[in-house]
Amino acid sequence: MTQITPDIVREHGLSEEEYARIIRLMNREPNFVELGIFSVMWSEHCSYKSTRFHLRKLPTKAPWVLQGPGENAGVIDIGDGDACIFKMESHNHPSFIEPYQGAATGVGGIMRDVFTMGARPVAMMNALRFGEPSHPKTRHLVSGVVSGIGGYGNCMGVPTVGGEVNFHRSYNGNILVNAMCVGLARADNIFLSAAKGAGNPVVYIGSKTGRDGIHGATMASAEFDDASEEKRPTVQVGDPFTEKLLLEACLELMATDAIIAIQDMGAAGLTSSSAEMGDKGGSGIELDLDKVPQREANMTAYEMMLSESQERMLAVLKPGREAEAERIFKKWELDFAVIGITTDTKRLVIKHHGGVVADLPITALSDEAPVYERAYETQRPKSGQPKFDAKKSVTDSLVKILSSPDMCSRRWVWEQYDYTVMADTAQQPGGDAAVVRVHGTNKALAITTDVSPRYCKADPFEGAKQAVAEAWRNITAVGARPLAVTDNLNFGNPQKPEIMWQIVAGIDGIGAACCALDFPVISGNCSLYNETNGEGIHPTPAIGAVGLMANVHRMATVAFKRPGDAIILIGETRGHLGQSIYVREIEGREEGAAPPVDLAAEKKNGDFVRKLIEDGRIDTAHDVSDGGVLVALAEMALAGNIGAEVGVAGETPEAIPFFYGEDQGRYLLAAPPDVADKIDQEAEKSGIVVALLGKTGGDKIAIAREGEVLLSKLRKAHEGWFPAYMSGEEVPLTN
Amino acid sequence: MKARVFVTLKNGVLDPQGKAIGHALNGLGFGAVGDVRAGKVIDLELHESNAEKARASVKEMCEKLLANTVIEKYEIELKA
Amino acid sequence: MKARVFVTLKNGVLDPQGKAIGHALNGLGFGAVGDVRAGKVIDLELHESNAEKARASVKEMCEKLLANTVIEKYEIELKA
Amino acid sequence: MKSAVVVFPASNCDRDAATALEQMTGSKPHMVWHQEKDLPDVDLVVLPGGFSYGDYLRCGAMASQSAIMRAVKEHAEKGGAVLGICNGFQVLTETHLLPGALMRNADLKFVCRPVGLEVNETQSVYTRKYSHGERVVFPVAHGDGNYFADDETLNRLEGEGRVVFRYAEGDNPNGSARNIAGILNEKRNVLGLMPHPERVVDPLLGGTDGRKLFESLIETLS
Ligand SMILES: Nc1ncnc2c1ncn2[C@@H]1O[C@H](COP(=O)(O)OP(=O)(O)O)[C@@H](O)[C@H]1O
Ligand SMILES: [Mg+2]
Repeated sequence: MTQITPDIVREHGLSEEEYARIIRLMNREPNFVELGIFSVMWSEHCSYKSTRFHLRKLPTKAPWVLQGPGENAGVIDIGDGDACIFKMESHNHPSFIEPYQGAATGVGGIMRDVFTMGARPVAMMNALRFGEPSHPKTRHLVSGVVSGIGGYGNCMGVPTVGGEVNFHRSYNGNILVNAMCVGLARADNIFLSAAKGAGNPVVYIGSKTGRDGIHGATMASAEFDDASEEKRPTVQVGDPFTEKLLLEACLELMATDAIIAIQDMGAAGLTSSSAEMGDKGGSGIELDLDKVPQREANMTAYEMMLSESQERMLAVLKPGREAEAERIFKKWELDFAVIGITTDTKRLVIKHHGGVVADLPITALSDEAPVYERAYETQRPKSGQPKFDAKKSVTDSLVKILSSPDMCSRRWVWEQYDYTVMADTAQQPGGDAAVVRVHGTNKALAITTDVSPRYCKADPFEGAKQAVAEAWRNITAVGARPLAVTDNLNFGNPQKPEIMWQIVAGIDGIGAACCALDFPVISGNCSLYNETNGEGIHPTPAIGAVGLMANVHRMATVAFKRPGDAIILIGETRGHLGQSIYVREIEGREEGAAPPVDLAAEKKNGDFVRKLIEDGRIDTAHDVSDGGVLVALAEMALAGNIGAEVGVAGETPEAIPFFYGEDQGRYLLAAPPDVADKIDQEAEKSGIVVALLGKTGGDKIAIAREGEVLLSKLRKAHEGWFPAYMSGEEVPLTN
Repeated sequence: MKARVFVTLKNGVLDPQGKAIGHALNGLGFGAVGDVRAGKVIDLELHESNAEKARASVKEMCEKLLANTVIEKYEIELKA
Repeated sequence: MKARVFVTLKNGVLDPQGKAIGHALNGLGFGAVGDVRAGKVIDLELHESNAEKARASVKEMCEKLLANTVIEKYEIELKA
Repeated sequence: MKSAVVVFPASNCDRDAATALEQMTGSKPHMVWHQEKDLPDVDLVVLPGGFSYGDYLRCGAMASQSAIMRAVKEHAEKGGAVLGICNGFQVLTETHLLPGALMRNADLKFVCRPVGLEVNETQSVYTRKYSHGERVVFPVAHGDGNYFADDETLNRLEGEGRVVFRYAEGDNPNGSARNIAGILNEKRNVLGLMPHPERVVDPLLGGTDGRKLFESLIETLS
């Protein structure tokens, strides 16, 4: 067996101190297989060693939370015995190396996290960040990532109903591909990963093991440099067909009571699945690698333990139920093998070719994994309000903003995803939150992903708070009650004190907002070391959120429905232009303070709006976010193909800050004048800032004293950029 | 001059398509079929009569576009 | 014995993929590229040592499954 | 009307088809696994959308070789109704129950969006409730819907009134020959189409234009 040298230890991403800790825990030097196992289990990706300490601060409980962080995904109670299971996860590094397969396997991985708990996936989301459009790699990456997400999700027959796309130079060398999966299960039939009890068979299900992505988990925890494109490990290729069979087979097995524990094989495959199951169940696991279905000849124990071949699961069954399970997996033409047994030793014992090749205490891999309270250096958040040229045309700016890469329509993206399969998509991409009916009922889930990285860069605390608030607001804007959050914390190198500060402040911001909004975090994922040549990405704590709507027929959409409706602005407008889209796109500067979020006002305004929708008084609502009031208004007009006449209202007489400021906690509503008047009065009585901006109608947006612009012109601007940019796309060569 | 380019997955890279085809062929009663690998073939017409130059140019096409060298390898065949 | 099967579109059947590849190659500055056609290559391992029999069997596979003879034609190459 | 939905490995609109059928007919269809050799006694067989066998090799190719397809062929030969939607249409061309082939979309991309269709033919058990030339909107969701056949076949299809649905002028999502979206076999009992009528029977989901297709079937087959 390979001699372990300091170089080998380093190549495994372990520090000298960590290696010394391993020796202490083992009471001897590890062998090569054991070193490999430690390296993946102690990687940032699996151990959360830099963030664990801070993640503890997040609120994770509420009466409706059935399962918080710690399992494959979080679970909430949505009434009537139904449960909703969801999680978001990153596949950033693999997608940069091989965009199609990286994104596809990201989708496959997050789906397994959800269906391993007994849920049928019912909706997918994706939050994508690419480098600037002019960067030579960007177009190719966009093309590959989007077709990879579609290629996998479409084949699975799960609708991809929304997401986000941003472009910024901070992602030039480090794109972000975060995928979220939402599933439905019965609350009394949820599967966990604790392999309780000794003497139970450990079974392997799904695809055969090959030499795929060995060291993917350690790679995801290391910085890139220019040489790493050469040092790539074998990239995993996704097989959505097998995953679809695996999904159906697992759900069929889960309808029996044969399973004690089940867990997908994600990063670090067999190693992390077996160690985690043993750890959670307080038991030991003994595996015989000769029994593992193998795709390639002469695989070593090291390779098998570290392989990241996709579409695989590990389960612990009740003794005697193997044949029943095998019958199900054979029907679905999947590999099935009993590869081991649970023990009472709390050790992970790996046998190969008749000998023991690894034998280590499971707690050393989990509980005893290092946790770092890394040093951080508090920076001063950006402050101040940027200057602007008050003479610029408000309407010309609108055209320009709507056709900018970050603000234009994402139709080019979502039309490559099947968003209507499963016949429950009540609100398609293009609205505030996707709405997916719970099959066979009248209730529905509202789903969104949000974060504004430019705010987080300027002020990680306020930016992270804002991400949560915006997600909450998007769910509210369709008329649903926000229930819980999953997060995907994408940051740079935590060993740099200024980055560590972003992480700490970001987590604090999420915590503050989630507490105030009663919006617990039930699952999440950290992706650190998103840096290239020492340059970190914008801090990007993406928030995925789910809400519940009791009656899907009482739902609001962004589209104007009728001419003659009054347009109501809920929430206070101060004209905050710091870090705004306006100043970036029109003045060409990224400047000023991130907009602060007043969480109390946020909650008050949102609860007010939601009630109006629930009561069937409002069917048209849109939250005000990127680009401010005028952009939100234009989106509503375009969606309904009905124009509007509006003017500045309230105490901010200046047009540019009024229309383009990004003050938080605001909504635009539209309703017939009599309804609107009542709402106006009720809002004032409740102490909610409210203003009537004008009315819907016509084929243009007309702004008092500022001019007008035709919807057709706005539409061309809004729909034009993405297809035009991508027309230079290379062909996606598929079979 | 004509060129034929074969683009196939590198050894060790999972080939879901080949796997499914093999499985289907077995199911159809072709028991003698073992491993199956699927790939692409691209036929190019080139306005270039110098074989040396043609090959160099096709190689560049493969590297730049035709093959995804992260997971695929390629072979080039030239015909006059 | 090994067999390599080429499945390509019949002449006259439009080939969007080939066309797109040609277009992209031109766009990348490969001006000398004329017509491009894209097809599939399928490599089969056969537990059969008799070439005659192997060919007959692969032909049947092509007719039954590997090619859609409404739009595609196929060629078979055997290697020991 | 009694109906069955065939389920291939990685069919994924089987549930959608079943839900629509149940909603429209009031009774649940039989779900038939591809390895079955026989069909239950039904009036209508639906081959649903999806990615049977991952759509590897060619869409619908491997599914066309399934055991159940022999029974589906017999059902069709006896005049029974067979409706192939999306992947089901691809299976029908691969089985040669319908002529031509469905190739990769002209722009090589998967496309999901509502498309305008024209009901081109009402002389069929599938479309008698529509009026001739009626404009409807069904969603499409496919990567390989580009209908191809030689000119002779296309002329014949048109001459015999077998082109049932066409994409509205300017709304062809895939480059399909002569804007063809759905065709009948010679006996007019087998329909294949790329757009999804089963996804537009519920007003919540963006329209009810697909209802008349099922109502036509119910009226004729019940
Ligand atoms: N990657 C994507 N996939 C699918 N839909 C997307 C994607 N990116 C954006 N969308 C959709 O486009 C719309 C606009 O996105 P965004 O501007 O981020 O919305 P919001 O500001 O309401 O969060 C949303 O409906 C969103 O779901
Ligand atoms: Mg929104």
